[in-house]
Amino acid sequence: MSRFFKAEITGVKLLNADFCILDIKPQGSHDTPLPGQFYMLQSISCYDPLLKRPFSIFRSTDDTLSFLFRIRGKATQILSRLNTGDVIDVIGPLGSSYPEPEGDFVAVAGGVGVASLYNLIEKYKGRAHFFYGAKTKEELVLVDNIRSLSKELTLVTQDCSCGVGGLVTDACADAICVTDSMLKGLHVYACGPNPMLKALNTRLAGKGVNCYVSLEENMACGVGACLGCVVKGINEYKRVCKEGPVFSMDEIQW
Amino acid sequence: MSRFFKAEITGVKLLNADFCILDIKPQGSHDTPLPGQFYMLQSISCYDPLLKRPFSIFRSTDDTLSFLFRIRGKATQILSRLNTGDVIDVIGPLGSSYPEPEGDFVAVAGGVGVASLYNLIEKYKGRAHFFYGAKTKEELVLVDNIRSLSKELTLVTQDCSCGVGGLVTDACADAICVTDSMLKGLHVYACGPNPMLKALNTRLAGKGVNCYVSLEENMACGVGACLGCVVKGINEYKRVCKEGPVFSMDEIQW
Amino acid sequence: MVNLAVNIGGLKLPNPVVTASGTFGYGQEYSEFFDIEKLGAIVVKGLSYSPRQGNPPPRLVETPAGMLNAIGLQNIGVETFIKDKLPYLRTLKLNVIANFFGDSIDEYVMAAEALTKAGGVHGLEMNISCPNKKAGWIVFGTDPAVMKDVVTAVRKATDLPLIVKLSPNVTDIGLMAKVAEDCGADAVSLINTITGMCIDINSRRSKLANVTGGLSGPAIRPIAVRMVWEVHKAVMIPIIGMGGIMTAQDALEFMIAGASAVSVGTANFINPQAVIEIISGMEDYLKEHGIANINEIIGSLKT
Amino acid sequence: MVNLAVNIGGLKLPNPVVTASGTFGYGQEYSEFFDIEKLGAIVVKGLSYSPRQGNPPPRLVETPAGMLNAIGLQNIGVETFIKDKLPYLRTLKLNVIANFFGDSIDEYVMAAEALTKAGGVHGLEMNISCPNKKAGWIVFGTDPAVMKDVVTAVRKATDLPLIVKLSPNVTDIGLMAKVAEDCGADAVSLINTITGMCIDINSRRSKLANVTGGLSGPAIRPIAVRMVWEVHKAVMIPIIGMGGIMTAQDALEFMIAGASAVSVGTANFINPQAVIEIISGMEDYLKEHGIANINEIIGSLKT
Ligand SMILES: Cc1cc2nc3c(=O)[nH]c(=O)nc-3n(C[C@H](O)[C@H](O)[C@H](O)COP(=O)(O)OP(=O)(O)OC[C@H]3O[C@@H](n4cnc5c(N)ncnc54)[C@H](O)[C@@H]3O)c2cc1C
Ligand SMILES: Cc1cc2nc3c(=O)[nH]c(=O)nc-3n(C[C@H](O)[C@H](O)[C@H](O)COP(=O)(O)OP(=O)(O)OC[C@H]3O[C@@H](n4cnc5c(N)ncnc54)[C@H](O)[C@@H]3O)c2cc1C
Ligand SMILES: Cc1cc2nc3c(=O)[nH]c(=O)nc-3n(C[C@H](O)[C@H](O)[C@H](O)COP(=O)(O)O)c2cc1C
Ligand SMILES: Cc1cc2nc3c(=O)[nH]c(=O)nc-3n(C[C@H](O)[C@H](O)[C@H](O)COP(=O)(O)O)c2cc1C
Ligand code: FES
Ligand code: FES
Repeated sequence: MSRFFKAEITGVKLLNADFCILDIKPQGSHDTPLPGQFYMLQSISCYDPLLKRPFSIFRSTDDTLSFLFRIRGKATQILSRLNTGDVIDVIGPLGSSYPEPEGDFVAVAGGVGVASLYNLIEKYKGRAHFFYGAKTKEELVLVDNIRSLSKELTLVTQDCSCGVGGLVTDACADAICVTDSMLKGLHVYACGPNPMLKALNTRLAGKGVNCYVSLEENMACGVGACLGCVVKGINEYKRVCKEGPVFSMDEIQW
Repeated sequence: MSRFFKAEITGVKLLNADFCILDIKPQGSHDTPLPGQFYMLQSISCYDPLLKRPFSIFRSTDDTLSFLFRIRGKATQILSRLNTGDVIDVIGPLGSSYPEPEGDFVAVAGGVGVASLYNLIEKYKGRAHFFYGAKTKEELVLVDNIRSLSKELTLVTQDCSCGVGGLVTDACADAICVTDSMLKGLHVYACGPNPMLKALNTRLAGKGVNCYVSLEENMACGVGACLGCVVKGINEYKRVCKEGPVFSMDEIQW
Repeated sequence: MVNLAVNIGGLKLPNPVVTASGTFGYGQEYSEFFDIEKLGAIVVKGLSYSPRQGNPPPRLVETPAGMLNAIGLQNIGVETFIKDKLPYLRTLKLNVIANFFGDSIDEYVMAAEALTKAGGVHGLEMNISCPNKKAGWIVFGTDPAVMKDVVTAVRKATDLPLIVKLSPNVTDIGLMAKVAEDCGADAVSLINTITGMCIDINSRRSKLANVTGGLSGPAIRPIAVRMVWEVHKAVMIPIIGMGGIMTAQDALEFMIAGASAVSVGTANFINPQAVIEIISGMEDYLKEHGIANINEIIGSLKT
Repeated sequence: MVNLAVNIGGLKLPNPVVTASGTFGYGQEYSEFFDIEKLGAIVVKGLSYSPRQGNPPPRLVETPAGMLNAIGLQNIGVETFIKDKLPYLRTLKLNVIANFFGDSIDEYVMAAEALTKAGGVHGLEMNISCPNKKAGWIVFGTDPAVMKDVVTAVRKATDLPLIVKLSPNVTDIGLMAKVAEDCGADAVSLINTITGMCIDINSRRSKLANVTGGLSGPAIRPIAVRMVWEVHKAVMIPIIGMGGIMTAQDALEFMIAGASAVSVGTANFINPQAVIEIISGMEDYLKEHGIANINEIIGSLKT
């Protein structure tokens, strides 16, 4: 059971111009991923783009791994244009995962950060208070599915085009910080751009919540060898691909 | 009417594992190519492969340009995997063309060199004594079409798997050099690998034939600017993309 | 309207985009693809006083995101250039920069003098990535002392804006730029190609008849940007940056690193309209960022 | 059967393929992907006498057919390496080459002595692409005199096969190799990364926190092959060639140019089994060409 394998594309679905869901079928046996873990994907045909790209596991079944990604640059463009039957190179599952929640929990997704949390709320169906934010309404994807998997869903857009206006971190913190006693031991899971996670830390640090964040850094190897993907921990640099991508919020120097 | 244009793929046909015919529809008006001229083609998605690749015009109609190519490396692989509707970048028509034949003429194709001569024999239907050689039978493509366009077709394979055994240049020279008087003024057109053209020169030089050869060199610009594609002429280097690709045999230092 | 005009050592360019020597012929080759009067300047194929045959083929080979060339400085010579090519260029409203070289100081000086006298040449770019025949074939541009002599001599031979084109095959390109500045150069341009080679493992021969060649294209861009930044810290004279510029974004990297203008080479082969797209892309960038004058971004890298 | 064994300055390798320092961790990271005992040797992440934190992120950025890294030589230090990593490596039938560096001659010597005494280290590769703190931060590997002092000192401190890893950021790499040879190095390895940078035009900041980084990957291969060929002409000691090797074909280019062994770096990130495929591809090449011994092709370039 090698974590380096080839996989066949079994589905490419464009949700809109910017978001794509890719289904792949690993050739041979593969490890079962845990929510929060990620894979390095690459369709090699030449040396530009050169490196594999990391994507969180979005959904998985016995024989299919699915990824939800935003089309940003070269590699995501190429992935979004693959055809069924094409074969890609994959390494994974990699990195740490979201620890198991106790009882109901809070999930905070910013933009395509929703990908890794989707896997979590699907596993712990009906238990998530889900806060899902994006710049505009158009960037909120799979809303109905998320609603049906969550206990409660709050949508937040920066341009006020849908749901609560403003930042998802504020909406979340405002909602859960009503009484301090509510927060003790509460599990909060967050994934999104770094400034969002930083803002969340500002609001929640020192309040006794168990907050887990999934971080992003540019990666080369994905397996802990190159030391390229570090973030600043409390005492030392930590590798997002090995010690992360999921960290306890208080392990990180914000 | 610019010689730099975008074109839509209207057909991709694999003749076998190694040979592909690509049909493209130029967006906007374009110049009509002459037999022997070539185009620089590229499907840009990244910088590897970096340069456009030269391909002789194989067939053309008012709104379609066709190319016959052998799948060799990165660029031809990418071209052979394009889908109908994809758009590529094109420069052309470029370079010199085969001068008009007088009466019946001789065409000598080695391997995929058949591409540029096909255009010639289609234009001057029923007038070519066509000698078509390759290493093996499998590398002879479009034989029936060529036969129907030629006055006479002689197939030659190095491994004797089809037609005459041996080198196409020998088969051709043996056939046409029966009497010297036959050769005077005879138009011979040849396209194929350099060693083949060299061998042809050895057999035909000084015999009074009008022999035209289409040469290959690695190219960067295709328009005469970089001086990268030269071959040794009698007095100076000549650019395959500008003075060529079709040269009179006696212009070249073999 | 944003202002794209820049000044390269006295030479006023309507915009900072010029063509790299050796990749744009003498202009005519590309004039069918766009209005070349739109260029900041044209830099023509490198000229020597006497014509050169150049190297035998193969002269080109592609490499990952780059290409090696070993043209061997084939050119028609200064005299033929002045007679056959310059008249066409004189008819255009276009800055003409003549790139030239020699294999001795005398040859450099003769070429510079002839090009200066010709009329219709607005600036000189001297290519010093050539071996000095007399000094045991040491490349002019890799030895500060050798370079000093040749730049000093050429400076005396011309009153046109003089741009010294630096070789990247050196330990300290900032130092080489400083030598050029001290010898009176009005500007420096960089980088020329980086020496490389590529072997056919079946024949065990180089894929280039000349064995080694010069690497250009996107592959070298990170090296070129770094060198421009180093030179920007080392000298006061303006810099023309180049090496793998394919898009306006790439060109802006060079300007932010310290270049006052950029030169586009290999990109012309991939997209004959690349220079035009780069000029308009620069304009868009300035508009988007509310910058009125391109000079504001030159060397504006925050570190 | 073809013979793939080569000798690198006294160190006998079962085959010529080793891993490049900094791209293969301390071995364990890749041991799940293939049997690392199949390697010619493992070269571990660069070690300094005392541990180093390295540079702040971002440390990586992709470039056309290449990547820039600015890890900043983060490492656990020689002591922890000997205590925590070496025991695992000692259990393997595998040549272990320790890559090390310092910011002073003393630090180099201390690291070399400790690694020599440790036991289980079969060779030392000294990375001289680091600035010398005492000598005004001049990079050891770009100044022949500075380099001479440090190599001489390290040579006295170890009797292990000593490989000097050359910097490509120099005018004449052949000269630098000769200095290493004269100081008693048993072999040289090249090339280390080429300094480069990449700018985010919107923030006008470098995409790396450290501003500049080292370029590796296929983009630099033509430069690396040329440098190996130059060094092959300049010295008699064996060469370990590297820079953008992705396939057996690439590796063979280096060997034909003059390398006795090759190092695979960035390719590990793209294909964790790259080294294994390169070893078997070399074997296939020798069989196809009827060559019984890989040593026959070393430096066999026809010019
Ligand atoms: C652990 C992890 C999980 C991720 N999961 C998802 C996901 O589920 N869905 C999703 O849409 N995105 C995810 N990302 C981000 C995703 O990796 C990038 O969007 C992708 O690499 C962009 O590649 P590109 O070639 O299309 O864009 P590029 O043009 O290369 O770059 C666009 C942006 O992506 C960043 N980027 C480039 N290369 C890398 C790299 N090797 N590693 C990380 N970031 C890079 C760049 O900094 C840049 O800001 C994840 C990242 C990490 C680290
Ligand atoms: C005027 C002209 C007309 C041609 N017409 C045809 C044609 O009709 N059908 C056809 O199959 N082939 C034709 N060729 C050859 C064709 O250009 C090459 O097969 C193609 O470039 C290979 O590209 P690649 O990336 O697939 O292979 P690569 O892996 O790049 O190279 C494979 C081989 O092609 C050669 N090659 C690589 N780059 C170039 C380049 N820029 N220019 C020329 N050769 C190169 C290499 O030397 C190598 O031997 C023609 C070449 C020229 C010069
Ligand atoms: C085919 C070719 C020919 C060149 N000829 C010259 C030349 O004659 N004189 C010169 O100074 N530079 C010459 N160069 C170097 C370019 O001007 C430029 O410095 C280099 O290619 C880097 O830019 P690029 O990556 O945009 O091509 C040549 C480059 C190429 C690719
Ligand atoms: C992420 C990374 C880290 C590196 N760390 C070191 C190091 O610690 N010591 C060293 O001598 N070289 C180091 N290198 C350089 C490589 O060993 C090698 O010389 C270079 O990457 C060129 O080879 P490549 O193109 O195959 O990667 C590092 C390279 C990379 C990409
Ligand atoms: S990506 Fe290499 S250590 Fe994390
Ligand atoms: S390909 Fe540039 S001159 Fe012919």
